[in-house]
Parts: sequence; structure tokens; C-alpha cells
Amino acid sequence: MKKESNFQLKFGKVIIAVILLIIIISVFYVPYDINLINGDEKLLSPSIRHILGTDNLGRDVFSRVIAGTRFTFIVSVLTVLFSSVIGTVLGMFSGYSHYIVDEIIMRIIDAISSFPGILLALVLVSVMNKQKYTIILALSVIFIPSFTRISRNETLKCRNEEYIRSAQVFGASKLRILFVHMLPNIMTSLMPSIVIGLSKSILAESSMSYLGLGIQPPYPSWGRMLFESQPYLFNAPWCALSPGLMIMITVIGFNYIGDGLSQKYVYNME
Amino acid sequence: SQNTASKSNNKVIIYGIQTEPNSLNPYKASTADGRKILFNVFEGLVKVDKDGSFKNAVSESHTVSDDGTTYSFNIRKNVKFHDGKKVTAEDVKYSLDTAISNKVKGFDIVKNVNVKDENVVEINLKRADANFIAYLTTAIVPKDYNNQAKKPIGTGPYKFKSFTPQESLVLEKNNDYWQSDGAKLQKVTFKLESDTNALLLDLQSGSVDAASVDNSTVSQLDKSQFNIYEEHSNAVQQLNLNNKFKPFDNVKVRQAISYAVDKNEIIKTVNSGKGTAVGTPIIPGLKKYYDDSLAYKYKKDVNKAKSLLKEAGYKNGFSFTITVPSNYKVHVDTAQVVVSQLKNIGIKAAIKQVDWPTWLSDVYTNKNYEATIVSFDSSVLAPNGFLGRYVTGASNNFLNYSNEKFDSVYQKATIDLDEKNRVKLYKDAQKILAEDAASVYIQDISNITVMKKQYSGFTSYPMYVFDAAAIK
Amino acid sequence: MKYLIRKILTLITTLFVVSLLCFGAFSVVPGDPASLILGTEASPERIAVLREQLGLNKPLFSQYKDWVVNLFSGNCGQSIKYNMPVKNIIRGRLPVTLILSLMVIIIIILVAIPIGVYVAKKKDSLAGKFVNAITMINLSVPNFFLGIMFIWFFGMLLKFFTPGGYISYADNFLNFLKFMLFPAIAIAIPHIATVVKFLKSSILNEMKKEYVRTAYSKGNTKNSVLYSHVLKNSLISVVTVLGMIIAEIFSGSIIMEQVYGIPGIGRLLISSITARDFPVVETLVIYIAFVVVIINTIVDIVLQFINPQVSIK
Amino acid sequence: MSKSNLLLSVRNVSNFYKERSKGIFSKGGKTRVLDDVSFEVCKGEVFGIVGESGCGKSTLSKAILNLINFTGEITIDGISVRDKKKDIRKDIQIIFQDPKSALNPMKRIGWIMEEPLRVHKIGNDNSRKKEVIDMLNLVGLDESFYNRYPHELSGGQQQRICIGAALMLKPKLLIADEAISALDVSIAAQIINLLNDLNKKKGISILFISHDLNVVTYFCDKIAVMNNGRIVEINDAENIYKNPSQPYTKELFSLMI
Amino acid sequence: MSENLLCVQNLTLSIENDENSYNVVNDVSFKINKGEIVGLVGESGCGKSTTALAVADLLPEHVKIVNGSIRFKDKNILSLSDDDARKIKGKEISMIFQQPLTALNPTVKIGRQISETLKLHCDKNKKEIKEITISLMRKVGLKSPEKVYNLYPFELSGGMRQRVMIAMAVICHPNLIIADEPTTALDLSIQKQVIKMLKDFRNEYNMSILFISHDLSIIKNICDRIMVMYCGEIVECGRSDEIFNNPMHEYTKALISCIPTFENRGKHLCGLKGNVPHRYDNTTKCVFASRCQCAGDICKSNSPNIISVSESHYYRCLKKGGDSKNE
Ligand SMILES: Nc1ncnc2c1ncn2[C@@H]1O[C@H](COP(=O)(O)OP(=O)(O)OP(=O)(O)O)[C@@H](O)[C@H]1O
Ligand SMILES: Nc1ncnc2c1ncn2[C@@H]1O[C@H](COP(=O)(O)OP(=O)(O)OP(=O)(O)O)[C@@H](O)[C@H]1O
Ligand SMILES: [Mg+2]
Ligand SMILES: [Mg+2]
Repeated sequence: MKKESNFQLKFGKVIIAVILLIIIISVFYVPYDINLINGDEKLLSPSIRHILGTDNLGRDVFSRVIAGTRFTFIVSVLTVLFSSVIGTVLGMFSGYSHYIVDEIIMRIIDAISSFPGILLALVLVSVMNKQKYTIILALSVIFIPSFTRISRNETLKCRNEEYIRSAQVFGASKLRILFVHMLPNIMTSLMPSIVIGLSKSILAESSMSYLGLGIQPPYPSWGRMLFESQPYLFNAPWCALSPGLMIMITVIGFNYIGDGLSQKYVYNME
Repeated sequence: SQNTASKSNNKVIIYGIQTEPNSLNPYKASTADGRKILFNVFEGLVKVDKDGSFKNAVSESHTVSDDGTTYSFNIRKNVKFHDGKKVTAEDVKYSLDTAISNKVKGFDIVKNVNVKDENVVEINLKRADANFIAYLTTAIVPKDYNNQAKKPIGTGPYKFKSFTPQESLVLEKNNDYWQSDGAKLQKVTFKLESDTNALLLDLQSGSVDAASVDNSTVSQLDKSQFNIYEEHSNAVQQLNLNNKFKPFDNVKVRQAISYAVDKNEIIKTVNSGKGTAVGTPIIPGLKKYYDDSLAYKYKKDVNKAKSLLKEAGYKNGFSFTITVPSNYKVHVDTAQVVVSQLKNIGIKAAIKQVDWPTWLSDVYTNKNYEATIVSFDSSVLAPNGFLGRYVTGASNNFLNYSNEKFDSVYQKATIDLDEKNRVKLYKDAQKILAEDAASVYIQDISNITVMKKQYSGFTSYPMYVFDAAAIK
Repeated sequence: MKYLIRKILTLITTLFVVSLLCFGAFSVVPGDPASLILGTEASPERIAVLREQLGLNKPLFSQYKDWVVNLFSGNCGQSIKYNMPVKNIIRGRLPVTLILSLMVIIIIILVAIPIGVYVAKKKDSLAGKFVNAITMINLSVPNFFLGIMFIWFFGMLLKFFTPGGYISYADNFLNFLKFMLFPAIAIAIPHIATVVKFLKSSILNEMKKEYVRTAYSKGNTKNSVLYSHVLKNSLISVVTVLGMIIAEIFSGSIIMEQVYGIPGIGRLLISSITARDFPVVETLVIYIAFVVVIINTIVDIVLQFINPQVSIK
Repeated sequence: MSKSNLLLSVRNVSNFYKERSKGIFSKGGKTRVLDDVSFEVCKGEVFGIVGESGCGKSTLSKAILNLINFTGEITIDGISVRDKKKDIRKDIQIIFQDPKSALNPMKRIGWIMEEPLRVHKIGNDNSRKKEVIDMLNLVGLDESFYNRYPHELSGGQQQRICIGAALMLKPKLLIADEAISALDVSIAAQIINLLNDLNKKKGISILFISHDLNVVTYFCDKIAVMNNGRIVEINDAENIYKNPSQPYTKELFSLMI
Repeated sequence: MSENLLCVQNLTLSIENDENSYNVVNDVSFKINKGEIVGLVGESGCGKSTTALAVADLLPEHVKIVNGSIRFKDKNILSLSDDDARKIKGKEISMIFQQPLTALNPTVKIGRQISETLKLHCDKNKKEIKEITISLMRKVGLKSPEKVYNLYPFELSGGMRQRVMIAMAVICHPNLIIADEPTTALDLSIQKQVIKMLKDFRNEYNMSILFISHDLSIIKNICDRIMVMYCGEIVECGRSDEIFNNPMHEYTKALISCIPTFENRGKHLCGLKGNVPHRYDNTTKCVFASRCQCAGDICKSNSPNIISVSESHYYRCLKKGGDSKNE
């Protein structure tokens, strides 16, 4: 079991490391300007000039995919950051607080999670005055419930642990118990969900792009590229292939890390 | 598939359509696709012809008084509504009164409508309007029938059969049509698609026989299966600048932008060359009034654009946001090209996609925007439909454009009954707009209709319609 | 009984919060249904007339109140866009989406559980690893893309179904099911992967527990330990996961209805939002939340059957 | 027993657990867990409480720590444990049964032991570290443990850390709730020795809760026997061992193997 | 009475993980006769359970048998086919586990769990099985067995669960019961009842019991013979009275002296210094050397000898009893 988790973890880490490397490189160098439009070079198939071909506006797909890494990551990392921070805090308060507070928080969380995510995104995106990254906000709200639930469960488990009891005994304040004593422990079981959240948010961004809610053009996120290339899927498959593959690889990478982490966690606990 | 199985006498067609009609009531239908469908169900006193002129439909003939304020129509005797009742002058009066009370465009100048006798209707105007005949394409409906929204009844070659929201709208051949060779196809099904991509997939898989499609879409279709018809879309795509917004209140800035935007590149890149560059808000299809000479008034000239910017005091450029309705791929793509072209003269433009209702309310109604790219068409084939929104204080002047000279020229053109004069005045108006670079006029995007090879008879109009009756 | 009362109270509060959220959302989004209906050529006077007719001049809160009153009287108000009772619009579509979702759930259960058991049993064999890898890949494809690939592969290449050739369930139920099969599979696949993953790790976890050793000590074979002892316990966590997936299935079907042109409530929801058709959206959202809550309750009850420690009394 | 010598006094303490009501309208019942419990612990005394599982021993310790609601009065050094203003928290500390779960798995030993000082804002970083190292020595461990994690320690070492952490605030009373039940015999012996030393050398009073009669009679000066939330007998260890007066006590002691 | 039932010889088991492998159980040999109760004591982690699991053929995957044989009724358990081994389990050898809650399947009703062994090994119909089960449940002291039959483990108290475990173990009248710390989790009074019950069953069915515990006082109470285990090795073995009256190995002595009792009051408990050494530092040859009071250099380099005290009593040490006393 341990062997396998190590392998998964390593494999995932290698993938993500390579992708982070791509991000760093793309900040300094891409073969073509990602927004360089060229009407004479529309939908060219891969060649030496354009290794991954060009899209419907004649932009270099390779450059866009490379640079898209950055945009995709900004969305997914910030989404998970916001939602996990808010979700965790809510969940911890809910789990550690009085019955009423718990009930109120959980009803709202229930409502959010039984609210169609797409509607939520649509509303938030139109209200927030759609900017390049408004989607982050929308996705964050959609992602909050799952983090809240996990952290609430963990808090419930944790609050009966004796080390929390002993912190109460020597007089630590509620906030200190929550954030200094409990949080690190909750984090260990949240970590896998956070990593898997990264991959889920990449997929969610691409679904949102499908409805025109993702990152704003001309900036390429992989989801947006995939969506934009949809009409040319059969005649110019290279447009869709590379962002699609990147999504797949990255998501697999994150999933492997997440699985590896959760197994490691289980293993450590034994 | 079985749907398209054709026996010559009961041939059917499935036409893919991307937006739902918002209403089946002809006085309320306002979406382009809605009008496209209802064109086959309703007819007015007159009807648009292929060349943009108006031919008599429900009316047999008409006369206009010399001062242009009285129109007299003779109703055709063999016209029947779809429910079998004969069309009478009362019905016509009722229809026109309904148009007035519904505040249908152009009817604000109607003083009254009188039934002269069984077959003659007289319309009196408050003042002359050279374009008035164009408004009379408005539908003639049976008197006191108030179920139009659910089961529309008109006089057209096809009658309404059923409408299932988001699935289909079905029309059936009207066997009582006044023209014997009215409709050829037995049934026309308008399939309501969820979006462009779904339409493309349906065309590719063959479950849809015909559709009007994007340029980007048509390149993906198997040319051996489809006939492809290219025509004017009869809408002008323009980069509209909010003339009150800070740098755009300066005519030099607007001109600079006009010089920076390369129409040909946009046409080539976004539309695969299928579009006509224009320099005025009027569509080329309105041949009489359209001023062809303005198309390249602002030919791409980066240096000139830069020096204009410098003169205006924006040597280092500035930044602004282009708001685009996200449901129009063409406009989104165009915006991307425009952004890259403006970059050449140091202007940083960002794109903000909004959904259509937001666009309507934020941009169009509340004029709360900096720039936007959209196409405007007109429900009536008259220059006022295109130029009216530049008039100072007009409710639809979301451009915040104001020029007294233009206002007076426009006013004069509207009431001038002398055709030659009128044409000249309208052309002058266009010149003023072009000189002021009120908006950046880009192109009349070609409208492309594809139809399976087994069908023929496609007719193009200078309006956005689908004439199912002509299809064989 | 107490359980029932509690559940009903939770249901009502949840639905109430959901409807308030929806109302709040509508009170802030820009867009006016009347000018949408009339388009760009409408004069302000004409819009004003229509607003009056549609009752849009009333403050949104009183529209909400009207809607609530209408909800209790059973017809859920009048659609602004289609100008007919919301009830009538939804009636035809609800079954479509429900059947689709049901198919998805059935597919998930039928496919994921055997695969999960298989993978857990053969975790070290080549076949097991292969299935594992496939699972991972399935988890990583954007939903809409999978749907499109299905259309291309099964629809256009293999001609198993006609893309866009939706057949109403009222016309021909079997053909309807046949058509729905592919979008259902497309929605189900990532969830199958999730469930397989969960079931596998849950079985492996259970296998480590002491009662398994007890079962072996009684002389059970490997299979009888797996099927009569471990599986039921592993399913507990899977059922919980299933419960969480339900809401996602709805989201998935919204997109897939769009891709496949299925006239279900997902598509209706999107178009009604685009039309700012408040009564329809509010009703749909309540419907969806209702179904989600109900299914979660069913999951609770199922859980209680397989896990005696969860008591609903 | 002179008054000045009195450390802990528990008077007429009762406690009820509300059964958590499930429905909004239903009322939860009440279970009586402590029933009129009274006893006193003197300074420097080792006071044992024995009783079967579930008789309320842990609940009593929670009441003394003011972690749960109770009726009656508990004072330490004359101050009620309910008194929020007084730094009563410092005077009573507890060691739990399971040393593993009583140590935060994510924190290093040094951090864990310093935490009570930090919470009460005693000393600065350096002085705290010094105190912790002194304490480590006191409980028989060396400096090298400062930077280790709990899971790297054996059960006996973990329990020593727990004791050390509990002593950081220099409490007057140490409650050991089944503190050695989870440990191996030889390790348990080490811990008992340690507690014995602390009691003898530092004069810390210990409330020793256990169900193991052998240990209690070995270790405690006075023993209270609990049954069903009541104290049935309190006596010196010797008296209780040699001639228990109550029938329940007799029965209990007859079980000693 | 002295008929040989189980004979373990030179059993060596090792645990393997990716970093290292080490012997958990090292060269262990012992015998159990029919009707005998044999105790196995030792500190936590010394390999008691692992030995027991090996005898019951329930070793987890990561434990490998390096050497040795386990003969049960003259069959080598280690070389039986899966199917043959399965037929022995539950019927002839059965186990009682330490944690009755985790050892019972949480979602299967008590009655089914108890009767499962019968179902697997005896050809009886449902009604008979239920009758046997219920009567056995009554016998192990479960009140109103018909009701308990349909309860789930979590609905029972710890004592009841342990009774259920015992019923499960004896239902087929096995020849050997391995009881792995069956009383550790229990209350004093219940401990006593459980022990009495096991003794009764032994007397009634002439079963043998391998009784594992770390609590010497319990072992003393129930066992005929005692084996003391330390770090995977049996360091001393003898009859109960021999071990308690005349402990030879230093470890055994320490164990006995650190039992706190009223009699020892005031005395410093001897205890053992230090902790159980890590298994994988095999630097010393005598596993106890690091904690032994009287260990010399020789203990670090040579393997201990087996020194017999009497026919039934031996221990492993390099220094003879006399030596250690002198030092
Ligand atoms: N949170 C709770 N809710 C309801 N009842 C409780 C709760 N905690 C404890 N009890 C009950 O209170 C009684 C006393 O519990 P307590 O933990 O004090 O016993 P104990 O003597 O410490 O037992 P043990 O020796 O097993 O630790 C028990 O019967 C238990 O069932
Ligand atoms: N799953 C495992 N992985 C690694 N090591 C293990 C595992 N299970 C047991 N061990 C090791 O095997 C050794 C013997 O374990 P075993 O369970 O036989 O001890 P024990 O004497 O029964 O202890 P206890 O009294 O605590 O039950 C221990 O040192 C332990 O560390
Ligand atoms: Mg307790
Ligand atoms: Mg063990």
C-alpha cells in the first residue's frame, strides 16, 4: 500500500513540477505573441513553424497552450485558495460552535450546494461585472460547501480528542484552540481534497468556458481554448487536442498527488 | 434520415435555428430569428421583394396622395386567413390599429385608418414619411382574434402547426394561399438549437437540412452534401464608441481608432473573407441609399492613427474595455482582432463578455459602457432604421452621439418626398457620421445559408428572412 | 416520525434559503425581460407598456411574494418569456431530466460497483492497474468534451444514434431511452470513475479491519469474506459519495442537455436565466433543490438499511 | 484534617447528561451521572477513586476541571472552579488515559509543552525553552526530545510528556484519569514511580482515577469507591484493603485477581 | 491429558516493508497439550499476536514465514492447501480477539455472526443452527438471547461483545482456542467471569487454550503453563507455579516485581529501564541485554543458551542463575 502511494505521489509531483516549469518558462518566453492574430495562417496543421498548428484566428496554438498554463493555474489555485480558506473556517466554526450556529451555517451550505452551480456562476459573473478573472469568485462559492463539510466533520472528530481537551484545561481560548491546535490536524485530511480541488476547478473552469463564463478572451485558459476549438474539432483537431491533453495530464497529476496524500495520511495514522 | 425522406409532393424540411422566437404575435416578435420564421406565416399589405422593393401582398394595388400623407389600399379579394375566413378591410384596419397601439415602429405618424369600403382602406399620416411603405409589411391579422401568441393566424404561404419551446416550431403548407404556386414543401420544421455548436453537430450528422450559419461553421461542413448560399446579412457590424466616455468624446481619438482598425483583416480572419467592408451604418443591401464611397474612408494607416492620437493628447495611448455579448462568436472573435490591432497604436483594450440581457440593460439602455461590438439590423427596410440612433436625444442613441448638422439633414431627408433629393440627403448624413467617426463601421457580415443538395430554390432577400415558400 | 418532521423542516428551510438566494441573485443581476422581449428597436414607451402588462413594474420583492403565493396555489406563476403558466412549461421537461438523471444513477451503480470490486480484488494484477489508469483518465476529461466525443464517435462514426435527433418520450419511449443512453453515459463516466476509486479504497480499507480476520478465522473463503462481510461495509461510504454526486449529476445534465439538444429542465434553466424569466428560474431552482434534498433523504434511508449504526429514528 | 491543609473540596456535586433531543419539538431526557458526590483532598495527598467502568469517574474529573455543568460546589484552595477571573485553570491539570491522543500529532514536543506557558503569557521564548528542558529532565527524558514529534515516541515516553506538559503551569492538583491503564506493566511501573516522586518531592497532590484495585491500593493514601455516580466509601488505603465496610466495596475487592 | 495437540518448532516470522525487514518472531518453539491452558505474556509489541496468528494461519500479507513448522494434530498447518486450511479454521482452531468491537462486523447481526461458523462447517439446517446458537448464547451468559440474536455489535456493551466472541469461538467445539488478550478491554468483574467461562469450556470439551496477555496476574490465575516472550523470543517457559515462585530470567523477575500491589506499598517498583529495543538493530545477540541489570559483554556477542531448570521449566540466558545473583 505504501509503495503504491509513494509511486502515485511521486508520479503526480513530477507531472505538476513539469507544468510549473512550463509556467515559469512561459512567463519569459513563448515562440509567438499569444494574441498575435494572423488571417493568413488560420487553422494551419502542425508544422515546423507552428509545432501545434494555429487556431481559427491564426494564433500559434503552442504558444497559447504554454501561456494558457498560467491562466489556468491562476484560476484553479485562487479558486481553491479562496474556497478552502472560507470553507474551512466556516466548517470549523460550525463544528465547534453551538447547535444554532451549526444549524444556520449548514442550512446555508446545503442551500448553496443544492443550488445549480451554473446558475450561481451565471449570476455571480454577471453581477461581478465580468472581468478577466471573475470566474474565480463564482467557482470559489461553488467549491465552498465541500470544504465546509470536510472541515466540519474533521472538527467534530477532533473536538473530542484529548489534546483538545487538555488545551481547554490549561485555558487556551476558543480561537486559539480552533486555529492553533485544530487547524494543522484538520489540514492533513483537507490536503487531499485541496489538491483534488485544484483538478476539479480546472475542469469546472472549462465547463464554465463552454457557457461563456470562463476566463475572458483573448486570454487563453485551456478550458477556453478547448471551447473555442469546438467548431473545428473534426477538421482541425489539433486546436482541441493540445489544451485537452494538457487538462488531462494536469488533472491526472493533481489527482495522483491527492490520492497519494490521502493514502499517506491514512498510513501515517495507522 | 426518415424525416427528410422525400416524395416530391410531400417533401419536408428541417431548418435549424439558434434563437427562439420571443413571441409568435407578429406585433411583438422582435428577434431576428422570430421574424425569419413568421415571414412565412404573416403578410402585410405589401411584402419585401428579392431586390428590396415592395410588392403588393394582401393589397392588390395602392395609391399615394401627392403630399404623401394619404395612402389608399385595395385589398386583394381571394386572400383568406389560415382559419378560412376571408380578409376584409375591417381586418386590415384592426391590424393597423393594433400596430399603432402596440407602438410598432413607424406607426407613430399615423393619424388614422379608415375603411373606405369592403375592399378599400385609407391611411392618413400626420406628416409625410418617404419610408412609410416599408412599415406596411406589418402583418395583417384577423379582427378580434387574440390568441396570436399561442396559435398565430395570418395569410402567409405557411400556417402555424405547433410550437414546443426549445424543441421545434412546425409550419404546414397553407393550401388556400392566394398565390397558386405559394408553397411547395408540405411541412417546415424549425428545429430550435441550443447553440451554434449544437447546430453545427446537427448539420454534420444530417439531422438538420438547412440553416443559416457562421462563417466559421460553414468551413467545417462537407461541401459535397450542402449547397452554400452567401448573401448580405443586412446588418452592420460596428465598434460602437461611447461618445461621452472620456477619450472618445474627442473626434480625433475616434478617427485614430478608425484608422487603426483594419476591416479587411477582420473580414479575412474572422469571416474567411465573407463580408463586405462598410463605412456607414447603412447596409449595402439598401443600394439606393448606401454610400459606397465611404467604405474605405479610414483605410488602415497606423502612422496617421498615431499622429491623430498625439494631436489629441494621448501620445502614450490609453486603455478601455470593449463589452461584447458573449452569445455572438463573431463579435467576440472580432473583438479579439480589434484588441490586437489597437495594440499597434498603443491602446490597450480589454474584452468583457456579457450575456445578452446584461448587454441590453447595461450598454443599450443605461449607456454604461466604453465600447461595444455588435451588428445592427432593421426590421424595416428603410434608412431611418439604421441612421435613427444617431439623432440627438433619440431613445436608442446609446452612442451618445450628437451633431446638430446631422440631425437637421436627417430630419429633412425623412420628410423629403423627392427621391433624388432624399437619396442625396441620406448620403450627406452618412458622410457626416463617417467624418465624425461616430462609430467604427466594420462590415456587413455575409450571411451564409446552407441547404442539403436535395433542396433548391433558395432566395435571398435584403432582409434576414427565410422564404420557405420558394424552396423546392 | 420525529425523523420525518425533522426532515420536512430541514427541507422547508433549505428550500426557503434556496429561493431567497435565487431571489437575491435576481435582484442584483442586470437585465430587463421586457426590453429583452422587444429587442433593440423598441421605444421606451413600448417597453414601459410591456413592463406594465407583465407586472414588472412592481418591486422585485413583491414579484417574489407573488411567486410564493402562486407556488402554494400550485401553478408556480406565469412565465414572462413564454407567457404561459410555468407549470405547463416544466411539466413536459421535468420527466426528461429526471429520467436522464435516473439513467445516470443506474448506470453508475451497475457499472461502478462491479468494476470497483474487480479492481480491489485485482489491485496488483495488470488488468487491475489498467482499469485503474482508465479510471484516472476518465476523471480528467471535461464533461462537455466527453459529450462531444461521444457524439462524434457513437453518433457520427458508428451511427448508433442520430445526433440532434431527440425523440420525445411521449412519442416513442424506447427510442427516447436509446437516445438518452449516450448523454447519460457521458454524464456518468466521471462519476463512475469517482465511485470506482472510492469503492476500491473503501474495500481495501475494510480488508485491513479486524473483523475480516475474524471472518477468515471462521473458515470463510476469500470470496465469501468479500461478498458477505466486506462489500456491505464498503458500500456505506459509496452510498454517501453517491449522495454527494447527485447534485453534480444535475449540473452535468445541464451541460449535456445543451450539447445534445435535449429539451430538459437544464436547458430551460439556462435559457430562462438568459431571458431573466424570474418565475421559471425560481421554480426550477426550487425543483432541483427539492429533488436533491429528497434524494439525499433517500440516501439517508438507504444508509440506514446497510449501516445499522445510522439511526433515523 | 486541618483546614489550612485542605486543597480540593467537592461538595454535593451532581451532574446530568441531557440526552440530545433529535426533533425540534421533543424533549430530551436526563441521565444522572454524578449523584451528590462529596469529598476532600488535602495538600500533598494521593487520592484514589476506583469504580467500575461507567460509574462516573471521568465525569467527576471533568466537573473538577469545570469542563461540564454541575450542581454543587467545587473549590480549590478555597476558590470555586467556576470562578472565571481567578487563574484557577493553572492550579488543576490532568493527564489522560491515552497519551497518544492527548498529544497533538502535528506539533513538536517542545511546542506542546510550551503552549500552556504561551497561553498564560509566562516568560519569553528563551525562558520557556529552558523551562521545558528542565521539565523534560524532571520527567526523565533528555533535551533531544524537544524537537521530536509525538508519534516518534513510545507510549511510556508519551505519557511522560503528558505529565510534563501538565506540570508546566505548576499546578497544585494533578488529576490522573486512568493514566496508566493503556501502558504496559513495566512502563506503567515507571510512570507510577514518576508520579510517586513528584508527589513526594514536589508535594503535588494527585487525584488518581483508576479501575485497577491493585494500583490504587499500592499508590494512594486515601481511596474513594464509586458506584453508579455515588461515592459509597471513602477511607485510608489500608483500611479499605484490609476491611472494607460497605458490601459493594467488599464485592469489588473480592474480584481482585 | 498430556497428548500433544500443537507443536510449534523453530518458528521464525519476519515483517517486510520497503525500508527493511526484521524478524518479529524469532526461533520460537513450544507445545500445547490437549486440555491445557498455556499463557503467553510479554510487553506490547513483542510478537505475541503475530505468533498466535501464525498458529491460526491468519498471518497478514506483510508477515512472511522464514522458517519453522506448526504441526496441529500431526498436520503441518503451514503447508496445507487453502481449502484444507479453511476446513480447520473455526472448526478445530478458533480465535478470540482483543478488541471485541472491531473484531465483529459492525453491520451483521450478532446471531448471524455467531452461527456463521456452524453454517460453514456443519451440515445443519437453519432451524437447528439457530437453536444451537441461542442455547450457546444463553450458556455464555447473554441474557434474553432471542433479542440479542437480532442486535448489532454496537448495541452491546463491551462485556456482552466479548461473550459473543467467545460463543463464536466455541460453537464448533474446536480443539484449540487462541485467546488474544480477551480480557484487556474489560472491567474487573467481567474479566473474572470471562476467565471462569473459558475454564468451564476447557473442562467441558477438553479444549486447549493459548491465552495471551500482558497482565501477569490474570495469567497466573488461569494458566497451567506460562511462556514469557520478549522481543520475538520466548525467554522463559515453565509451569505457572515454577514461573511465579522461581523466576529465572531477569525479564520475568522484573515483570513480576513491577506488579503494584498493596503488599508492595511504599517500595519503589522495580520496573525496567529503557524501552523495548528496535527490532532492526541486531547488534546485541541477547535481545534483553540492553535492559538487563546483569548483562555483560558476552551478552552482546553471543546468542543465549537454553538452560533447563526442570523438565518443564527452561529459560534463555548466557549467565547461569548463579552468576547473575553474584553480580
Ligand atoms: N456525552 C455523554 N452523553 C451522555 N452520556 C454520557 C456522556 N459521557 C458520559 N456519559 C455517561 O456517563 C456515565 C459516566 O461516564 P464516565 O466517563 O464518567 O465513566 P467512567 O467511570 O470514567 O468510565 P470508564 O472507566 O469507562 O472511563 C456513563 O454511563 C456514560 O454512559
Ligand atoms: N502491520 C504492521 N506493519 C508493520 N509492523 C507491524 C505490523 N503489525 C505488527 N507489527 C510489528 O510486529 C511486532 C509484533 O506485533 P504483535 O501484534 O505480534 O505484538 P503483540 O505482542 O501482540 O503486542 P500487543 O500486546 O500490543 O498486542 C510489533 O513490534 C509491531 O511493530
Ligand atoms: Mg473514564
Ligand atoms: Mg497483540
